[in-house]
Amino acid sequence: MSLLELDDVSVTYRIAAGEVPAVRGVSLTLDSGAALGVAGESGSGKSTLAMALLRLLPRDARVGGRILLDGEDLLTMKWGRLRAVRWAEASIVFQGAQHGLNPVRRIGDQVAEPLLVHGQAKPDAARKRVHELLEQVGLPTWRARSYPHELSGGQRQRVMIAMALACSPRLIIADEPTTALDVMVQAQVLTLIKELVAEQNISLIMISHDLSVLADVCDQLAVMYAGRVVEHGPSGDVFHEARHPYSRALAAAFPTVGDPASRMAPKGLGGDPPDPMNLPGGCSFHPRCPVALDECATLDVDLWPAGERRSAACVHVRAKEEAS
Amino acid sequence: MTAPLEAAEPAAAQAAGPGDERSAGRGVLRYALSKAGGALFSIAMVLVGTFFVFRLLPGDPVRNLAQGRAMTPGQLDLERRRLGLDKPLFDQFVDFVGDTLRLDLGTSYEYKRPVLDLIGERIGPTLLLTGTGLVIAVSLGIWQGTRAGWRQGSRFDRFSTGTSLLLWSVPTFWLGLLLMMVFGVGIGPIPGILPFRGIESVDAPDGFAYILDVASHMVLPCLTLVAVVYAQYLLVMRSSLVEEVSQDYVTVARAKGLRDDEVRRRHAVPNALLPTVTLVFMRIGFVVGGAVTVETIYTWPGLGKLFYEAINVPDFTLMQGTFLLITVAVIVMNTLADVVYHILDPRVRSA
Amino acid sequence: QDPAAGKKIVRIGATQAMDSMNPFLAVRLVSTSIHRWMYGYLTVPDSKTLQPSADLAESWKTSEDGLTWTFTIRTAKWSDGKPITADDAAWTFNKMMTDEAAKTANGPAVENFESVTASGQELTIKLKSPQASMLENPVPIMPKHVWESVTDMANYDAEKYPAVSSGPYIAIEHKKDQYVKLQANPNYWRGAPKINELQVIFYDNPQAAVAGLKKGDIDLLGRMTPQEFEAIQNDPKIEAWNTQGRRASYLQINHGATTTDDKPTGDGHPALKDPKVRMAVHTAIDKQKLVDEVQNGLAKAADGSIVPPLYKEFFWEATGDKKVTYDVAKANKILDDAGYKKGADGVRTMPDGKRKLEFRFTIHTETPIEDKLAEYLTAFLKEIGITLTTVKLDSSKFTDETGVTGNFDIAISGWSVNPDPEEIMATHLCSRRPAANGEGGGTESFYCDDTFEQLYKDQQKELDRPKRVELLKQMQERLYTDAPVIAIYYTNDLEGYRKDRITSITPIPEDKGLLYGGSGYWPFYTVDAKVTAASGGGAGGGSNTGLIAGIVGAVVVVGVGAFFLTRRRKSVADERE
Amino acid sequence: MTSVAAARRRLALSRFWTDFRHHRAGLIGLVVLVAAVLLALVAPLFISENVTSVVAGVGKKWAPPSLSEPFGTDESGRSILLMVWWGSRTSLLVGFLAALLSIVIGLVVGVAAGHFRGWLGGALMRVTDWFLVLPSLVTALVLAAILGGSTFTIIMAIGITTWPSTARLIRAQTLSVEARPYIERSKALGGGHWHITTRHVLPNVAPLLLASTTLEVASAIVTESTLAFLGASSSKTSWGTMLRASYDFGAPTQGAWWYILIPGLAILAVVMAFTLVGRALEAVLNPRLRRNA
Amino acid sequence: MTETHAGGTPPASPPKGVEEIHAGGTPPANPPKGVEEAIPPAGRGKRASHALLEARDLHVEFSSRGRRARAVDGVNLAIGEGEIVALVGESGCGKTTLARTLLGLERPTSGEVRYGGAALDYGSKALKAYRRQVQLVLQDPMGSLNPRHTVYEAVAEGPRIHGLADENEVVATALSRAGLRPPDRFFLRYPHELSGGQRQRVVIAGALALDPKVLIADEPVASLDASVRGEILALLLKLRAELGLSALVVTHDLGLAWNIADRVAVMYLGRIVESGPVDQVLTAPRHPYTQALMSVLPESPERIVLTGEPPDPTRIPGGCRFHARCHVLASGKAAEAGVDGRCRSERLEILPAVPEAQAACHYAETVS
Ligand SMILES: Nc1ncnc2c1ncn2[C@@H]1O[C@H](COP(=O)(O)OP(=O)(O)OP(=O)(O)O)[C@@H](O)[C@H]1O
Ligand SMILES: Nc1ncnc2c1ncn2[C@@H]1O[C@H](COP(=O)(O)OP(=O)(O)OP(=O)(O)O)[C@@H](O)[C@H]1O
Ligand SMILES: [Mg+2]
Ligand SMILES: [Mg+2]
Ligand code: NI
Repeated sequence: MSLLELDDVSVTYRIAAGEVPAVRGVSLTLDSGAALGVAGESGSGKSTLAMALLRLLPRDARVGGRILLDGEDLLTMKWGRLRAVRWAEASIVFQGAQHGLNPVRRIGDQVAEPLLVHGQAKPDAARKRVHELLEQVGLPTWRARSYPHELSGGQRQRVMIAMALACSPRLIIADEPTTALDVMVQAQVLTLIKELVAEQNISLIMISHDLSVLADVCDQLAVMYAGRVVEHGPSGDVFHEARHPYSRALAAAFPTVGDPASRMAPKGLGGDPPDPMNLPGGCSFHPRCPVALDECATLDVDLWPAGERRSAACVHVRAKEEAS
Repeated sequence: MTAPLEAAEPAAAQAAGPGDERSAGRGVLRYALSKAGGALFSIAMVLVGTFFVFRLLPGDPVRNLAQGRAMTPGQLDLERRRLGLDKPLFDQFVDFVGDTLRLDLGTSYEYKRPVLDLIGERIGPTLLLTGTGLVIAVSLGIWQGTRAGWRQGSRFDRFSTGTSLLLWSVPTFWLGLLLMMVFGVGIGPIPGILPFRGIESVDAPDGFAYILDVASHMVLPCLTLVAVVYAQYLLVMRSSLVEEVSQDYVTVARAKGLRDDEVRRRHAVPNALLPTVTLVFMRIGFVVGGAVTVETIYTWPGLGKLFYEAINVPDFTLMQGTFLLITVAVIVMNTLADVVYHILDPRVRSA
Repeated sequence: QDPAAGKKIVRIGATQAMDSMNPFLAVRLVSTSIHRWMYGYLTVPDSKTLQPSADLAESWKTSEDGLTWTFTIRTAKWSDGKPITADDAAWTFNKMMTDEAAKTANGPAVENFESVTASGQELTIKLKSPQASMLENPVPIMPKHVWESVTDMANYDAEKYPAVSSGPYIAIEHKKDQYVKLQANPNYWRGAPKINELQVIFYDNPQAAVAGLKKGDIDLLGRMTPQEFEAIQNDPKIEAWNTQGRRASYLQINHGATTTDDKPTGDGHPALKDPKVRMAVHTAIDKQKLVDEVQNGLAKAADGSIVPPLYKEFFWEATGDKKVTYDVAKANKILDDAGYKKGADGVRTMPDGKRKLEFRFTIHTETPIEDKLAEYLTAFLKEIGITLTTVKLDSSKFTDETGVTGNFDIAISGWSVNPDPEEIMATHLCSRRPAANGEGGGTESFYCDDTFEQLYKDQQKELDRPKRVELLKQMQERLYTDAPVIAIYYTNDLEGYRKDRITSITPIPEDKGLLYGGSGYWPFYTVDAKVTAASGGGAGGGSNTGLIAGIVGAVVVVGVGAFFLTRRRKSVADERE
Repeated sequence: MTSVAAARRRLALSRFWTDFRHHRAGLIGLVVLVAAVLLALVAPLFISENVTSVVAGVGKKWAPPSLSEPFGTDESGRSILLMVWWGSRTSLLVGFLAALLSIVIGLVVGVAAGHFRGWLGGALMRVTDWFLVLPSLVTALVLAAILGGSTFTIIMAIGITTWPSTARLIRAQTLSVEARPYIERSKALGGGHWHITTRHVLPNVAPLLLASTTLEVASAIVTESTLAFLGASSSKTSWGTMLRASYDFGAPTQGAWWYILIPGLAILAVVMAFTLVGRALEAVLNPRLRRNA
Repeated sequence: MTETHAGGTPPASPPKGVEEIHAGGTPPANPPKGVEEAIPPAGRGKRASHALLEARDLHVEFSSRGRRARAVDGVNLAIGEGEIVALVGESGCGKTTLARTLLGLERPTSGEVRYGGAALDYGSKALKAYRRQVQLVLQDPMGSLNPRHTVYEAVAEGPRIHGLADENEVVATALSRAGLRPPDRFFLRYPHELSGGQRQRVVIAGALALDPKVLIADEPVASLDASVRGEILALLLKLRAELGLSALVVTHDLGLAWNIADRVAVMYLGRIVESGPVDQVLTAPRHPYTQALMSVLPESPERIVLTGEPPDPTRIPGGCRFHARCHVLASGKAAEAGVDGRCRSERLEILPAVPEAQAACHYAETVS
């Protein structure tokens, strides 16, 4: 049985200017121990989706659909139960690690907090566990007494990961854990995540706009565009031979160093990202799509099987599959 | 009254190693010393400023002091010599600084007594009034500000923001007059039930009853002071909390499974308190201004009233003395607030 | 337990606080009043005639040349039981003559003293020059045995209780800015007062004082403004006391200010040097209207000079031709005749055509009544082609410009007159003008008139009272006709006391006299009051203590309740995202 | 390209207005404010200084509000309504001028202290800090007492005691503006001190300044009335002097509540209006706050 | 020569020959004024003729909290006419500082910046004139645009400062060159009404409005979405082709260097540790630091994760500045080659500004 199942999840923000459909009907499943990568450009709804998983969205957001964790619907769950689920079963590493830590409390206390809150340890044991966790993420134990500002960005991100691991959850959601980090540090953090997932049989949802990073860490990839998943499949396949033109453009944006094809030929996607409040009709990607057909302007394509364990939302895919 | 709020800017600091604890401690000390230096400089400026401003007084200072009473030339001379006005300006300045440093603030012409004594007598009631007022205002303001900021946009929030804006716009003295009219004098059929003059009844009873007596005298002045002052604290606390609530670590705390009130109590409020507490101290000058008005209206025998009397007589030595004292107290409070903030906030502590 | 229970207590409100308990230093009215109730003087004004009568001095005589005065001091006791002797009085005067600091309050009173000696109960004062007002000496006699040890008079606050005194009351407590408590002096030579305690309660805020009187926090309040008086006038529990006052309000005209060396000083308008202009100004002022509008009718228009009608003996009033009556046409005519032509704008110019008749009117800041007065005067003078603009100065600047530098045209002035008018007359002497270096002063008009000087000297020496009174009246007449000052009205003494508390009180003078505003202790010596009931009938906060305690309790209960309520609510409904 | 500039300005204004309209409280404040200012401006067309005169055209004394005298009369029978109307001129004038003085000093010092780092900025900051800690009301009282209480002095006293907070604010804003990359870009384009302060810093500081000016006017009006009440001002009829007079002439004991209430409410209304507008402006113009709104 | 990629969308594969043409240093179509008069100093003939903008032995120090931070610690770097040089390195190694110093926004502690063969004059007039020739593009396009200025004003700012005539014309041209066409459609827009890519184009247009010779771009695409990056990079290439613009692109992304640069310089702790033509350096990195940088690219087979604290410019280690984190030294390969002692103690020379591939590494020197 899959650990997490998203069924037609949608999120709409209601703001003064109107409604913002940030996530529009996302269905995904995640097996336990598996790693799912969610890619997409800025504003495509990745973070919103992640926050929706633990019902952490602000009050002006309306969530629809079902989010099943072990068969339990998180969206209708009692508050007490939800609090118990939060962190103990699913924890989250946020986008900017800088701000995810309380600036005026010591690292150790913050890492220990979920342990104490969920009654998983007495203060003494918690302190030991904190040291363990810090070592696990490669930080010296005396760092427990430091304040967040005394750490570098990479170290802070590691603290966040240690914190996420504290209650030995079965699912970790990592929202852009490496953006804004230096290349070298980024590599360190990614290696760490990869190791942890492999060793501890933790399921992972990792969000990034860097497809190459996701392809490296995750088994499965989902590419989002304008609040929808437009392509889903095993990471290697999606990265190297994407079926949706958007995924293709995204993948091409990361050149392979040494590949003469990309030398002096940067590739990108023309046009502007969609305005979520004013989405184009039909396939929302069609104004930027290099291979758009006339019907794209009116036809809203759903995910369509696109090969083994793969799906993509594009008329071309559909045409091809139907042809075969 | 409506200085826009300035949040403290956290200083980014990079530090490494466990040895930082100690160096942080030294950092605080160094900071405190440098702040104390700054405060001394400010106090020096106040001294210089006071000296020259009070020398700007039109006319002959001795006659100013005499306030038009006829004085024999002998008395005038005596007075002049006593005030050292026969010396050159620079010597006068040196004397003035020396005297002030020796806490000799001169003799009040009106009361014929050393200004310092007068201040000593009045400082107690003022501390009692402003202290109580401040404690109430701060706790009320912070409590209400917390509730309002936590549930931003709720009815409670709109209500308290509205009230505090209203109170913010009310001139202290007017509010005092109204309260006095309604609760002290009584209006129409409502009898005035609260005393509105002084700190105690003339035939004050002893023991616990005395405390009650003083407390009852304090109700109206305190209410006035609190009403005007607490609005600020509420607004500061509210906006500071709103600022904190939008921070990611609050979301993280929720994600950790903390209860709503735990998130507030453990994370948001302590962090929001830091700038608020500093501002509380920074606004001491404002409270002092309020005290002058309130004490005047309710005949509260404090420093504010003394100052008001000095202004109205005018008794320039007394005015100068009280002004010096109030200013220095405010400077010291500000400096303390700065240093305390530095001790409390780890972000700036090691910087 | 209410400590006031069973006692006769009278509480007097004062809108000033004590400046000092040391009579050598105290100058505020409230302080001198309290000192009058505490200490004996050589003489006091008689309660009926206001003429000097025996106090500590039982009797007195003077030498032929009027230079030596011998007082016999009454055999009585200080409140601590020590006998009062002439030595006490001699010490008091000698202290003032030798210690500059001790001169602060009453320096001028000993200015003319050559020497003061004592033997037993005999006090001998030798004067430098004869002085008819010798019996009006304002110096309280202090107990030598207590005060001898004071070395630094300037800094002595005399806050020792119970104070050793010889008057009807003994100060037993003084809370700065709050109150002074005075106890009846059982050793007082006239016998102890009828009440047990006299309390003076200080209000900063006159409104609060009036409210206190209405509420019953105080029993008597003096020195009210017309508006305050109106507020209590119709209160059934309050006796509104409206009698002639001690005060004369007048305009000071800069008729050519000079210094003691007769050099002109200041920038006064030259037109005012002309007595005709002064007369015209005088004629153009509708004093009755001022009384009605500015003083709400609670004053008497002045047809005399600077001594108010309260002092019947000295009061002088113009009659017949001399009397200046309000007459705009006449005022205009005076000016027309004198060559002050009206310009096109209706404003007159000097006969030489150079300067317009535009005068400044100098008043104090923060005195609303003067503001009002200024408006009326401006309107009056406009009728006769004179422009008046108001200049407001704070008190120290005011004194400087109207008393020393002479930088004014017309200024407001006023004086509370003592039973003996010598001092107020003296403020118009040549010698009171400032010296060339700007020192000294104390003139009320920059007046320097030979006739006036001579009259003053004469009255000083004149020990025959009726003759002296005549001389003083002549001086007033001189001031009236020469018009260096123009009296506008004599304000009434406005007081109020609670009928339900004070059962009897005798004013001074006994016929329509003053209470708090009067000189001497008479009213407060004679005052009688109801006994304070054990429950504390209506006085002060003590009575409210129970009520307050109740309120405080209720507030606490409500607070705690609210706290728990919100707690409960919180634990139920803390859930949110 | 004046047309472009004009179009831009129009655009900015309309954008601002759209934003501002969302703040109902601010809008109400603006209406009150505009009404108050207009009334004060047109006052001389209908009434004259005579309404404050005790000689000319006075009615019954202490008349309670009635149809003919909607706000009653004072101790001299003057109409409270007309006095409040006329007094608004002084109150608003003092408020505006004091705020202007304070803002001008604050702006110059703040921008200079923020723009020029080094000793000049440091010295300016020290002076500002020093002024900042002075208890403003107390200092203003002393200044007014020493220099005399003319309208001019009151304006000076308020201006001198309130500029430092403006300077701090402006400096903080200047610093934050100067830390933005577009300043770097502007420097790289060859812009000098003048260009950067006038083209980038000032326009960015201006909205904040506008908001803070409105708040400053509010506080100046309150301070003026407080000074007047405490007897440090001898200026012409203003709301503060009216309240002082109501107190002097015993309105509380006369039971003339209207005499106390009306000028006080006038102060309250105008100050509140200024405060609301100021806060709305702040919310609209200061993105930092907007984020929270 | 520019026909092929003037069309807007980049061609699928690079036209052969582009590289040769530009790397070879064809004389630009319109040489900057004064370049010809400036006589290159003797002894550096080749280098000087190649270099349009040059850093010579540049040092920049800051004092932060009582310590001296040597942010740039001896850099020789030359940018030839029409050449695109990429400067890569990890965070805090001094890239931005170097870029700012080249623009004259920071004064070097020692060494000099030379433009067109003459040392940079820091007089305000001369600096202003210099800034017409060399322009800056920053990482964060939102931040580099004043939110209160319209696109028109943002672009017109430079021309206004320099008092150029025909402002409207200049702005329109610059915008269309930057790919915002038709330009007048954008005139009245505010930055927040533009997408990230458009904003960066506006910034570039602002620089182009002054008709510069050199563009210094500090992480020009780091804050942009992956899909937009290619567009901006293509624009840089196009501008080079059309206008002969030289560029220094500061980046931490080796893929970007591979995408557009002719030459790459790898910087570590204030110094350039390796430099040379992109295809040489990135296909066969010689310096261990470059190797480590390459290894963290997702595609690379084996990952070398550097240990140790990130470099701190206030504490530059002796010997080779990289030795504390060097995996070659740590793994013992350096010892094998017998250079470990030198690595630890012997300072390396500052690399000269030559176009050829070179690396400042004792090990690389001995091995090759
Ligand atoms: N609190 C909010 N209120 C209104 N709209 C919001 C809110 N948070 C996000 N949005 C909108 O929802 C959409 C999706 O935002 P989201 O943060 O999920 O994007 P993202 O994919 O995480 O982008 P990024 O890569 O920049 O993090 C965006 O258009 C954003 O403007
Ligand atoms: N104004 C300054 N004052 C003090 N130190 C500075 C200053 N500017 C830069 N530094 C320091 O100089 C070093 C180099 O900074 P620089 O910004 O040039 O690095 P960078 O390579 O651009 O890094 P990034 O990739 O993070 O932008 C850093 O350690 C930085 O802390
Ligand atoms: Mg996101
Ligand atoms: Mg950088
Ligand atoms: Ni080309």
